[in-house]
Amino acid sequence: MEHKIETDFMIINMGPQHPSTHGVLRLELKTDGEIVMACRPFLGYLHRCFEKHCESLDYLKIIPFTDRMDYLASMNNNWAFCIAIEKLMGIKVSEKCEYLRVIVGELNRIASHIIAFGTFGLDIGAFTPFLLAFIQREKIFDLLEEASGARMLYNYIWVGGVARDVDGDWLKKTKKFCQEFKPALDEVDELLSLNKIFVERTANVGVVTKEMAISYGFTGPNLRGSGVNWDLRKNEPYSLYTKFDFNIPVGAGEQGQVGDCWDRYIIRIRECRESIKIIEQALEGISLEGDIYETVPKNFNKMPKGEVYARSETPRGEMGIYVVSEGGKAPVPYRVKVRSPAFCSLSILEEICKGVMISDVIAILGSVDIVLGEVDR
Amino acid sequence: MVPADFVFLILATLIVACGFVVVFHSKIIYSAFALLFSFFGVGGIYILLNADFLAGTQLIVYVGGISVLILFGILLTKKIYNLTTEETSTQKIIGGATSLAFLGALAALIFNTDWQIVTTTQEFTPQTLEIGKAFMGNFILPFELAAILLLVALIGAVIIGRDEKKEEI
Amino acid sequence: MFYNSLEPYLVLSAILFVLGLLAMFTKRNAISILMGVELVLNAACINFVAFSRFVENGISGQLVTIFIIILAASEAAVALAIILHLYRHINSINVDEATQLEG
Amino acid sequence: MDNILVWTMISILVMVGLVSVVGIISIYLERKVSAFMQDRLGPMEVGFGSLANAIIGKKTFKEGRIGLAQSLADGLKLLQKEDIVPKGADVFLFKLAPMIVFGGTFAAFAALPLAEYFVPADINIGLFYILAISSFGVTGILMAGWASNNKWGLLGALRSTAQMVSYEIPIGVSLISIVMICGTLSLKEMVLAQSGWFWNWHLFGAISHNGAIGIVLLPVMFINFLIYFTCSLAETNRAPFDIPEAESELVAGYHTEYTGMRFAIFFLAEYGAIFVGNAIAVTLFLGGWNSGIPMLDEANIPGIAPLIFITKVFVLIFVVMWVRWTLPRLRVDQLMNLCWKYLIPFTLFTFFYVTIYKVFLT
Repeated sequence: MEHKIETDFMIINMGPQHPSTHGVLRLELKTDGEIVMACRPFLGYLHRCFEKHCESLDYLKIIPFTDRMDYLASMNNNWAFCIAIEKLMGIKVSEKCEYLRVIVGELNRIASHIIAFGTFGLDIGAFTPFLLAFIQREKIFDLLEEASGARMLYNYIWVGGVARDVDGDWLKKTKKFCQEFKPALDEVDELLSLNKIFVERTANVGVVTKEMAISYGFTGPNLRGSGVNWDLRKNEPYSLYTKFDFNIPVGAGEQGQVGDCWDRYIIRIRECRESIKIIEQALEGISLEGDIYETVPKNFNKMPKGEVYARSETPRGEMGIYVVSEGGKAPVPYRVKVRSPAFCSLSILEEICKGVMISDVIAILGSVDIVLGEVDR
Repeated sequence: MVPADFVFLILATLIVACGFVVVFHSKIIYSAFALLFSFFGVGGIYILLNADFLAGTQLIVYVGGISVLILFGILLTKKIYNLTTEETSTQKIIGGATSLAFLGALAALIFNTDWQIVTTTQEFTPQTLEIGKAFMGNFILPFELAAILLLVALIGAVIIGRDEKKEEI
Repeated sequence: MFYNSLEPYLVLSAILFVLGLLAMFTKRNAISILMGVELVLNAACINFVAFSRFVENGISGQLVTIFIIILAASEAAVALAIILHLYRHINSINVDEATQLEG
Repeated sequence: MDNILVWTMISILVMVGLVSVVGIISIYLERKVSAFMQDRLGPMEVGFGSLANAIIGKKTFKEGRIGLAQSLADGLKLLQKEDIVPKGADVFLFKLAPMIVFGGTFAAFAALPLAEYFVPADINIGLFYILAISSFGVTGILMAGWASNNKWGLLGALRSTAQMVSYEIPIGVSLISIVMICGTLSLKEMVLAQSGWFWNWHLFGAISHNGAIGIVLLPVMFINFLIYFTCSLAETNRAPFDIPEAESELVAGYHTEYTGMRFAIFFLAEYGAIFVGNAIAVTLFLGGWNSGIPMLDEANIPGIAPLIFITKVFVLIFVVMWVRWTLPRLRVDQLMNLCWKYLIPFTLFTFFYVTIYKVFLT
């Protein structure tokens, strides 16, 4: 008799309405009981034609659109776009503005990482660290609101400068926040990182090796979690990052293999500490004298013809902005293309979600920390 | 009619109705759930018969164990949302006739036999202790055998049900 | 009158027994047959307990019933394991399709 | 005789009241406990006064300030919600399932001994009865998961069933140790055996009916208690074993498709099950209605026994909540590993220990 074993596979749609797909992502899981045999991500539920929209908008008006890509780290998106345009126009931004950009960028990085490890804990089932961390996120939002006027979508960093000036009071508040944040982070760290159940759930799960990470175009904390020491702030410094003394945390496989979910998680916690270090140094270095609008171009009529690619380190990894300008009278870009880090991180799901359990898919998805606004753009 | 009679009638109706669902319903999952309630009713009957420990055992083993096992078996072996049973008509006729004949014979037997009823006090006495003593006394050998049987069945079921793919590894 | 006389229990058990028998006769699905067997066993159990209550006034009927329950549990476990195995081989649990003994 | 009947009637009434109140109180407690653990306030607005105002439509009563009536208001809200039965669902089983879960859980309440005179049904196999009737919940859950024709629901139901069936084993074995020490299955007699000082509780070795030698039982009883408590968490699908309804994985598990009152019934049944599980722990290990200090017992302060019992249960429920809001969730295979590789061997060890103690030391 022919020897065949057939078990019924069950196709499950995880999403687009699912609590832990972090937005409107759909994963089509082919499962054998609890074991996932195949996992295919389906994208595009949040596609808003960002890149096409840009082709009919003034350069300055594009910045609010970048806010809405990675809505958890809007500052860094603004910044990446501005770097590209400044590179194209040859603008040298004043030191005060650079300092401000570093401060708000790093603050926003912390806020984004809080979401990342908070919701990761939530996916694993730990509710409390998430809310404890959110208290700190609120404080960051208060600071950023005072600086920019908005709580989430800032439109703060402009081409050639920043939108609004800050005063000494704000700097003091930021300093106070830095001091308060460290013990709060330690609390979350203690609650979650070395919890036996948490380690059991995340260590050795969803291992992305060095080679895999590089070949899939991983960047940011995900890449560093796989043991690759690569951070644009160190390796290809932009803005003032050469001035600051900070470390790049790299995953070492402390609880399991290098590149597992736990490594990707702990990298983010450690990066928050490094960000605080940077902010503290920037607060030391900044001087409040000088005009923030000094180098902001009055209009974009004199845009040079050409193309530019600039990249910066956002909380999710390298955001690359490619802009083609026709120059001359047309003050709109001919083409804008964004290389989004979360998109690359998401593409690995299909490979590493084979043969894991449904709960592991959730853990993996949480650990690569995607933002669908950025994936779909 | 005393209240206990009503209890008996309700339980008997439950058991028989559920038994009919088990046999005649086309969806196998309904049969399984009906079987469960039938077991539950039998547990109630045991209580009426002053067998309290037995009723508990019936609930734990049948309702909590065997029914769940059967439900699992159904869910694992059929396309989950398309569960019907097939039967052929000849089987139905022959089987029905035989069963009816059997029922008639049993009924005749029941009502024509002069049962030797021992009339005793109807007072309820807890029986857990007695059952325990009997198991450790006169019935020690069958008890131990049953333990061995359970062990054998457990191991046997695991070996039979094991996924063959894993044997090769 | 019902609950403390023997005959109603015997009638109940007879009906249950016949229903179980019917399931065993007419069903092709192995699990349905297993369910029929369980019904028959339960009918027998009711008989045993009723006799031990009304005829013997002791507990030996209950002891036998406990052994029956033990048997039923192990039987169900083994039977379902076999059914699962069968399903993996012939992708069906109809007993008349399982005509080959080799695996 | 009449006296007993009256007391039974009263205790039945109290139990029915308790059944309906336990869920509401637990839900309120859960919200408050979680809120304070997470550095937030929890429900604050809906007091009894504001609820009454909302119902009559006038601002007559003083508004509450700590949200006491929040669960009540939620219950009212759920009652009014549309009762949705999904198109592909099996309507009969879909509607039957919550009743079975609810019935199975609350039938267990009947045998809980709140006080010596407050046992609605003093069954001589009370413990056995509770264990048996609780197993009904499993089938209800399986029914709910299958009938709602939802894959998440089915997965949740299968997980839940596997989990509950497995964890019944360590629960049973750990309770048998106590039964062996007491020599009875009646919950009432078990509590009576623990009266007096708190070292008479089984958790501390049950000195009263063993004498000083009972102290050798103490470590084993602690292990037993911990195992029972862990397993009762798993039996009631609570964190860290809440994988059947893990909202981040299975949306809501077996009750994904349930809305309105049917959902509320599942919710109430869950809290009822938590109450029963912890009530068994209190009865068997923590002296039931005995306060542990003879001066504060029923004999000296009439009417305090049920209060002591319920307080103890709610202290344990607080621990359950504490665990839930602290620990992450296990994965399904880790859950099974924990049960079969750690808990069952440990309970077997304690069982063996107690057997040896019973045979050679008494």
